[in-house]
Amino acid sequence: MAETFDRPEIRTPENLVYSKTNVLTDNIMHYCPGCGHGTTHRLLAEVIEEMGIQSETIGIAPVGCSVLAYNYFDVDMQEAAHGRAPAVATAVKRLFPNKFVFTYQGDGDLAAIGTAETIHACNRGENMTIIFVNNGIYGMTGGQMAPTTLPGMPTSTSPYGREVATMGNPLKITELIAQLPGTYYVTRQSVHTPANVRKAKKAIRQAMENQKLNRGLSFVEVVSNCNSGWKLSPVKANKWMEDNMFPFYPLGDIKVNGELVK
Amino acid sequence: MAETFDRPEIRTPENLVYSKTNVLTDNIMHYCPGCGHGTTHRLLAEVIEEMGIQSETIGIAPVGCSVLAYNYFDVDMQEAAHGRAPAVATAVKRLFPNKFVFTYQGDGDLAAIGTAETIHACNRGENMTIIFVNNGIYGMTGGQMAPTTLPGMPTSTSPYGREVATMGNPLKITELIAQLPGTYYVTRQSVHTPANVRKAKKAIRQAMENQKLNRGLSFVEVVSNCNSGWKLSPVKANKWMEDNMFPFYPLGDIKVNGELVK
Amino acid sequence: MTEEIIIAGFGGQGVLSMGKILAYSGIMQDQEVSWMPSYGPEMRGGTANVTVILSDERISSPVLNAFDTAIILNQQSMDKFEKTIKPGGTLLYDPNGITHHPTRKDIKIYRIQAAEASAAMGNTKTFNMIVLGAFLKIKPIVLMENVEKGLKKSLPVRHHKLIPMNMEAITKGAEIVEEVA
Amino acid sequence: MTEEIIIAGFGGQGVLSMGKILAYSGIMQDQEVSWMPSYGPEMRGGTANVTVILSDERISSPVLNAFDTAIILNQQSMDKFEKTIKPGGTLLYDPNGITHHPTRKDIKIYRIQAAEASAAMGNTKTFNMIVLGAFLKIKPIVLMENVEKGLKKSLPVRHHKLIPMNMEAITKGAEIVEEVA
Amino acid sequence: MKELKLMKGNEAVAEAAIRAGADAYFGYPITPQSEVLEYLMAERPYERTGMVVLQAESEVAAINMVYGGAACGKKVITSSSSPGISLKMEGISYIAGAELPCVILNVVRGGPGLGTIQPSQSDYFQATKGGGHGDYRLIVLAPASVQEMADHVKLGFDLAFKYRNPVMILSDGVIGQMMEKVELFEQMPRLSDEEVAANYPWATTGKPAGVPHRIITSLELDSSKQEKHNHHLQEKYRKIQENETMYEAIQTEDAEYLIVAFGSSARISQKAIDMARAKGIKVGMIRPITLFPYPSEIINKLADQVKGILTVEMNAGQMIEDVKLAVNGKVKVEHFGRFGGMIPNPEEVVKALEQKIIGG
Amino acid sequence: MKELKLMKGNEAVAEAAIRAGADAYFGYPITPQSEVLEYLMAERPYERTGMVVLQAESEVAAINMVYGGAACGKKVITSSSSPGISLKMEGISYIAGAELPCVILNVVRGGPGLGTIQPSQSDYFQATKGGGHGDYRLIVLAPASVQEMADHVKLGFDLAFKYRNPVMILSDGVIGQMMEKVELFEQMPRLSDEEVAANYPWATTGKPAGVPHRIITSLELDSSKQEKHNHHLQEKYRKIQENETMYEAIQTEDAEYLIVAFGSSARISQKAIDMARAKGIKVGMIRPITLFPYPSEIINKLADQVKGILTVEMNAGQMIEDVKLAVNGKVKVEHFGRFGGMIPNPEEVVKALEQKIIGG
Amino acid sequence: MAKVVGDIVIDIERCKGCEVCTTACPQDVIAMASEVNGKGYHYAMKVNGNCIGCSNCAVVCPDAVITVYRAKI
Amino acid sequence: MAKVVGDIVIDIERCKGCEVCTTACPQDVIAMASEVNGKGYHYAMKVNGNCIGCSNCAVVCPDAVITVYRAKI
Ligand SMILES: Cc1ncc(C[n+]2csc(CCOP(=O)(O)OP(=O)(O)O)c2C)c(N)n1
Ligand SMILES: Cc1ncc(C[n+]2csc(CCOP(=O)(O)OP(=O)(O)O)c2C)c(N)n1
Ligand code: SF4
Ligand code: SF4
Ligand code: SF4
Ligand code: SF4
Ligand code: SF4
Ligand code: SF4
Ligand SMILES: [Mg+2]
Ligand SMILES: [Mg+2]
Repeated sequence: MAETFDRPEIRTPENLVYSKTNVLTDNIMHYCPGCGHGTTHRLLAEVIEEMGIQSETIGIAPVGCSVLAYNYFDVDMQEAAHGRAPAVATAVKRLFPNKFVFTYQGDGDLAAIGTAETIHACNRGENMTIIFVNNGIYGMTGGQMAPTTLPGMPTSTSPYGREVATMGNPLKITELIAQLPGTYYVTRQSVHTPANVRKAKKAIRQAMENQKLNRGLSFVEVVSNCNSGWKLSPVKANKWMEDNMFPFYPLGDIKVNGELVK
Repeated sequence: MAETFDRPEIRTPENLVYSKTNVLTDNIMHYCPGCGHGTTHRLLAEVIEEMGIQSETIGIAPVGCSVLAYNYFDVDMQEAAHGRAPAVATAVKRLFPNKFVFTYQGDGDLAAIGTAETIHACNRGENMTIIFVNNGIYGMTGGQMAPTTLPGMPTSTSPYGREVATMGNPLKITELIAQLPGTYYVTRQSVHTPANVRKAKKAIRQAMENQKLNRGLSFVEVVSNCNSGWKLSPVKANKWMEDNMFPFYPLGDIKVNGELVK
Repeated sequence: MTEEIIIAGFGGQGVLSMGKILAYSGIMQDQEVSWMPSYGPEMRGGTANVTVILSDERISSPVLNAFDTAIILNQQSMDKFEKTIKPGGTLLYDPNGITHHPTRKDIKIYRIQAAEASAAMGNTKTFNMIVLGAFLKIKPIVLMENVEKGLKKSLPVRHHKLIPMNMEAITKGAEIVEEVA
Repeated sequence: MTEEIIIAGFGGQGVLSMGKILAYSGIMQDQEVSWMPSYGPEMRGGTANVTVILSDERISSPVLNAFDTAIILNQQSMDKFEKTIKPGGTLLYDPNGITHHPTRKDIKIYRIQAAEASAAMGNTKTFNMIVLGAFLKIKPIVLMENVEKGLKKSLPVRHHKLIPMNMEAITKGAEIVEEVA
Repeated sequence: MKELKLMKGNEAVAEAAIRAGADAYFGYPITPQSEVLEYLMAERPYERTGMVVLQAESEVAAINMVYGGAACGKKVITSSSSPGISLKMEGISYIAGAELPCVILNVVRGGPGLGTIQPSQSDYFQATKGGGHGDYRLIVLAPASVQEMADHVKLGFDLAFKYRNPVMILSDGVIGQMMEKVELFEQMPRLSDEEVAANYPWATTGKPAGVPHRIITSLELDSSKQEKHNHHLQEKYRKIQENETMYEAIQTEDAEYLIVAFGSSARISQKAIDMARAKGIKVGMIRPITLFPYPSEIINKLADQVKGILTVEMNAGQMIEDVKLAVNGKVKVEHFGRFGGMIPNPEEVVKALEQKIIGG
Repeated sequence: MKELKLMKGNEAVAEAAIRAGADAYFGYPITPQSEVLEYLMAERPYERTGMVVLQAESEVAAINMVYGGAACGKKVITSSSSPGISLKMEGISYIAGAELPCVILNVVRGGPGLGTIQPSQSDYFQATKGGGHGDYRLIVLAPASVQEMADHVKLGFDLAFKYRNPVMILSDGVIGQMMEKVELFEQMPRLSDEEVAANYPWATTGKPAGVPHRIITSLELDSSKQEKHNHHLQEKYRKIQENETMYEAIQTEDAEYLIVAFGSSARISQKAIDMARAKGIKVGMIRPITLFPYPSEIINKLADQVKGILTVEMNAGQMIEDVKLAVNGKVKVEHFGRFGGMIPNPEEVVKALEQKIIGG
Repeated sequence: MAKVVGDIVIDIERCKGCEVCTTACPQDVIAMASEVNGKGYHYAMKVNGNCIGCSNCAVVCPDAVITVYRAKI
Repeated sequence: MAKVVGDIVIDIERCKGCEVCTTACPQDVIAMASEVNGKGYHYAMKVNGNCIGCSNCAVVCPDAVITVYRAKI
């Protein structure tokens, strides 16, 4: 047997500094190895646990790779039609104003087919949280071009790279919805390094806390890899993301306390 | 017989300074007396006549009071489904890149049900013209609240006035789409005084000229009265518009030559 | 008793609410009623009309193409509805703005100068009540007390103060209606 | 002649393209062919499989639940497909990662250490061609020249330079396949 | 005494929704049904009962709001007219797939496309056969009066929750726009959140500690499970057919001919029957009140008694298929229809009966 | 010699569209048909023929792009799968109402709702009865092989333009995803703008001086005109029924039993027929190639010959209604189906035949 | 200096009596008739001869009712 | 000054071998096994005893595979 390097002696409850939150079920997530969806799920689940709102939270899963999010979050969950999670969540929140309601959506779901629902839920200032995982591609269906695909970036429906002249520009939907008076907190994060994960978690926490205070809509974009769609290993994908996605989708707060940053 | 005040002697072709353009058909428009739709139709038709592009223009009518626009413009016309004119026009322009293509849409059509189609056509920078008549109400269906209805403004579906907390803020879709790199020219006009009419016509002319130069999308908002929906006489409605609509929807260019103004 | 009525004129003449008051009056005397308007953009600027039926029995079709009475308030409506009156039926019209007067010989025809009278009363809003008064004079299918009750039911409470004026207009209409043929 | 084959393994093992080359080879010798993959998210991470039929006659159903041959490349697929082989049929599998070996007595069973061999060849991309070689050794349903033609057809021109390496892998597979039962 | 009002069909639906204790209405304006939303907004139901009323950005948003609200175990209703209902097809299929209770009103206008705003019954197929994708069924109610417009809201909610199935009220411009007197049922209390949670353990009301979380979805990637789910749905539809079929039989005892008509066509046909009987033609009518489940049994039975059947529809011939399927060749079945917003008149119906059935 | 290729059904559609001289494809990704758009994008058809290919922001946008392109007299095609097709219902109704030619591919997956991505035929009703609102019909083609996937694109465009009517190709995940060899027809030239203008004077190609402007609309506020338009549509549908019905008759000459099945169910049933015949059961098959118009006549005729009819469908029983309507009670009709993404196997079909028809 | 005079022709049957032209005219040339046209509208009419042909009335008229002439005399 | 030591527990069967944790660890504690787990992934394993319990590996792990302990000794 190989050496184990284990220190069973320190594995005591007092010394425990990190373990899987119970707000995630034990189901193994179907995401590809290294996919940011898993990390983002974890963070949101941890926030729900830490706020003690597991029984008061209702989540809305989209159509996209995270369609099965309902199998992983151990809170009551609804699976919405493609793009319609903000409309679904609007009803949930209006009918249960004291519950915590979130949608979890991909870039195709939120910024292509769901554009109208996104903009209008934001504009009405629904008092809920939107978690928006922007991986610049349609992961679920096999890597087609998304509204957020970068110029020149190859996908299965832009095999020679996104051609802006015919396919349009990548859509910075997050900057757009930040313009709406209904949004209270709008931020862009990532989850590929420990530091970014910790920041992203704070942002998600803020977004959920805002609901308690009836502040309006909080919107957390997570720029994330789709290593399968990008056809890179997870580690290379994260590097590519830093080099290519972040210059176009810069990380940081965009709107805080209802005021545009800067 | 009453005095006529006619000067038949000066009614000669050389002295003619204004007459109905032939790009409008002889059909009497079904619009309510004093409605800005008629004026806006006239201006667009005059521009088409002046540019000599009647046989090269294809127009898309919306669903809204201007649904029958196809009976008034003497150019080839299509009637689109509610909100979908930008998608319809996209196809027309892609298939006839040398034709002049416009959509003519109301605020419900363009900024409620058609939000996604509007944003994405603008984002793709389709080389066409959108004429957007913002009267803050659903005229056609009897005066319901529109996305652009002002706070506190009564409509048949906000009989006690638009309540921002539950119905959301008026949506400045024009400012939003001006943020998109695909839009080249974005302006807000009105047609209730001679001076405004003349400016609005220039704007429409500019918007159509841009197509010739393949500049991307030109967007002309016309803030207009819906005197029936507002339950005011046309003249009072125009006054109300100046006092209430213009402060919220200020007239003027928003984006010129692809650059945001200011 | 069944009375099948069409009321037709310009949008804004109060055609629909006149029908509604009639229907409510019917209810007040325990009749079956139906009120079926034309609707949609054709109402804007163009004509508006409403089919009102009062009956002692269950009303089958609320949509009719032949009427006991037509109340006609503009030329377009004359063109459209004169021919739909059942033989022996009744036509009541306001001649103001009418260029082609009715020509049928097999019906009873009445005139009401309601526009004129309402102008004289200093309130054009009474126009439709004057017409209603004229109709009820010719065909007293509902009792006046039920009309008053109907008015109460159909007007929002904040407008109940207008009821006396409306009743007055009804009386006026009954006075000035003239038989033509 | 009709041969009904299921090829099943992990996504990424080249299951689908192996089936495609087989199908193209069939076309090269004028046979009817069909290739029906599993599809959708189940392919991601999970298993992938493809049903390939080569026949001298028109193929009726492209979807089968019993096969002449199963080529099995992971445990999940073994669990799922061992039982679908027709009595007297053939099972070919790579034992790498297999924890429950096949137990059926009414079929012929072959093993191919393809993962090992492809690693030895220094190119894990040859894995599926080694398996194909093994299969064709057991069931020479297509001529080698047609396989080469099939490869040419199924690979984009820019990859034609890889054909010799692939043919080598096929030969290798034919060499090292072992009969188990 | 119950309250007697003169109301439009659309208004009756709105008032009935409040009184039935509905928790929410989500909708988008369209003629000829905008009065539903307008009435609700004027009534401030939030103050009357706590009911939420929201004008959505589109019909697509509205139906997905219905999904979200219904998934919470709440009583939710929406309304629209034909083109708007077409836009809801995906959402309706989701609601059926996820087995959510709700009421959807379609005040049908003439099609196809933008068509006309005048009354029609040309969405019969869409309502009864599933305009959306997949094997699903709506329970379809066909009111023929303003009274039934109100009553079917309550009935609709009852059936929707009994079977966890969407209910469509298939009305039309006549019934939606006409006023009749209506006896309104008394205000029913809205369920409290606690009652909802207790009554509908399947609903996402917030996972109580110690019980598994609730999932509302229509997705099942494993086909064999999805097939099982489909079998369950089919079994449910069978039960609905067994238990919930409703119709009105009018003068069928001695009928030699039969008219089958629903909604406003049935109103008109009733007048036609009076006229035909006055001429000595012994004709009766079956007025289906539920279009799914369809009253096939009674029609099949009457097919043994009558010499011919005429369907009267404001469409080009849709329900006739269900009548033919019920009759299974026993007797001649013909269709008389006006469409594109045209309304048949009783005289025409009698003539059609004489020409197509009696003479034909 | 024609070109022989091994292709997926979805790819065959894409390649056939290019070769048929299509002017544009507009679509949105969805499994199991995303290969149509992917293949087109990879092929750069703009360079091959000038064909425009655009990934739309949604299925709703895509179908309305189809409307716009078709209204220009251009050959336009779109594709999707069940939930996406439901979203297109309003647009399809508009296209039918405005009488525009186009081809719409539905690669059906199991429903309702998000359902499963596996193959199904549960959108039969939606395709044939009108999932959208109003009295309209699509011409519906049911390919049963990759070859037919390609051929039906061309056929679809021909019929679409012949009748100015939308054509739906009702396929499923099996036919879309499988590869078979396919003989591709040769490249046809795209029409020039001038040819389009000359061939389709109804199209909005830019109003030539001196002729009235062209209007493409589905709106007609005057009900009597709208009814006239509807009569015109019905007359067109009647003509289509008269002239365009297509089916394949397989071993029907001596058949004592009949299977009716389309698309991949027909493929599977054919194997079942071989197996049944091997057992001495004389069974034949009608495979409808057009689902609207439906081959009712031949089925009605065969009903005189056979002892029973089994429909085999990957749904809970939809086409069976059209078979029953065709048979009109002459002979027993039963349904065998697998659904929710499950595919029947030939053995099951034989068993169903034996139990439901022969034994039953 | 030549004097500029104008004249307008109002297509009475197309006029909807919206009065927008009356507020636009710098010369107060237009007022509404007490009679109605075939559509029931009090139509616009000239009430003086002061027209200078500036077209203001015509450019604000939603229904393209007014034709304008101008001449230097 | 007390020394901080850490330990991690890797749930091998949940690990997908994405290697994200290896790049996150400041102590190079983690590397990928040459064996695969039941899902066919080369899973993460500890290759030294230098763990300081900083949790970096755990917080970047998409699959919540890693449990972290830390103690002052
Ligand atoms: C109406 C409809 N259209 C299309 C699809 C197919 N579809 C499923 S997921 C998806 C896009 C997913 O992309 P994204 O939202 O970016 O999520 P990701 O998978 O990248 O996380 C699409 C187009 C669908 N299920 N329903
Ligand atoms: C799918 C659909 N939904 C709703 C309608 C009903 N409808 C017709 S026009 C309209 C709104 C018109 O308002 P706007 O676009 O502001 O135009 P306006 O009449 O004010 O010029 C609506 C909701 C419709 N025809 N189709
Ligand atoms: S396909 Fe992309 S987004 Fe989806 S699970 Fe895999 S890596 Fe993540
Ligand atoms: S309703 Fe309003 S928008 Fe429509 S024509 Fe009248 S004034 Fe104009
Ligand atoms: S042209 Fe000028 S001056 Fe003459 S009537 Fe018109 S607005 Fe008045
Ligand atoms: S602006 Fe035109 S329509 Fe209005 S009153 Fe003047 S002439 Fe008549
Ligand atoms: S806890 Fe820190 S030191 Fe320990 S293995 Fe994880 S990253 Fe490395
Ligand atoms: S990050 Fe998690 S899943 Fe990835 S290799 Fe490390 S332990 Fe395994
Ligand atoms: Mg994505
Ligand atoms: Mg408007």
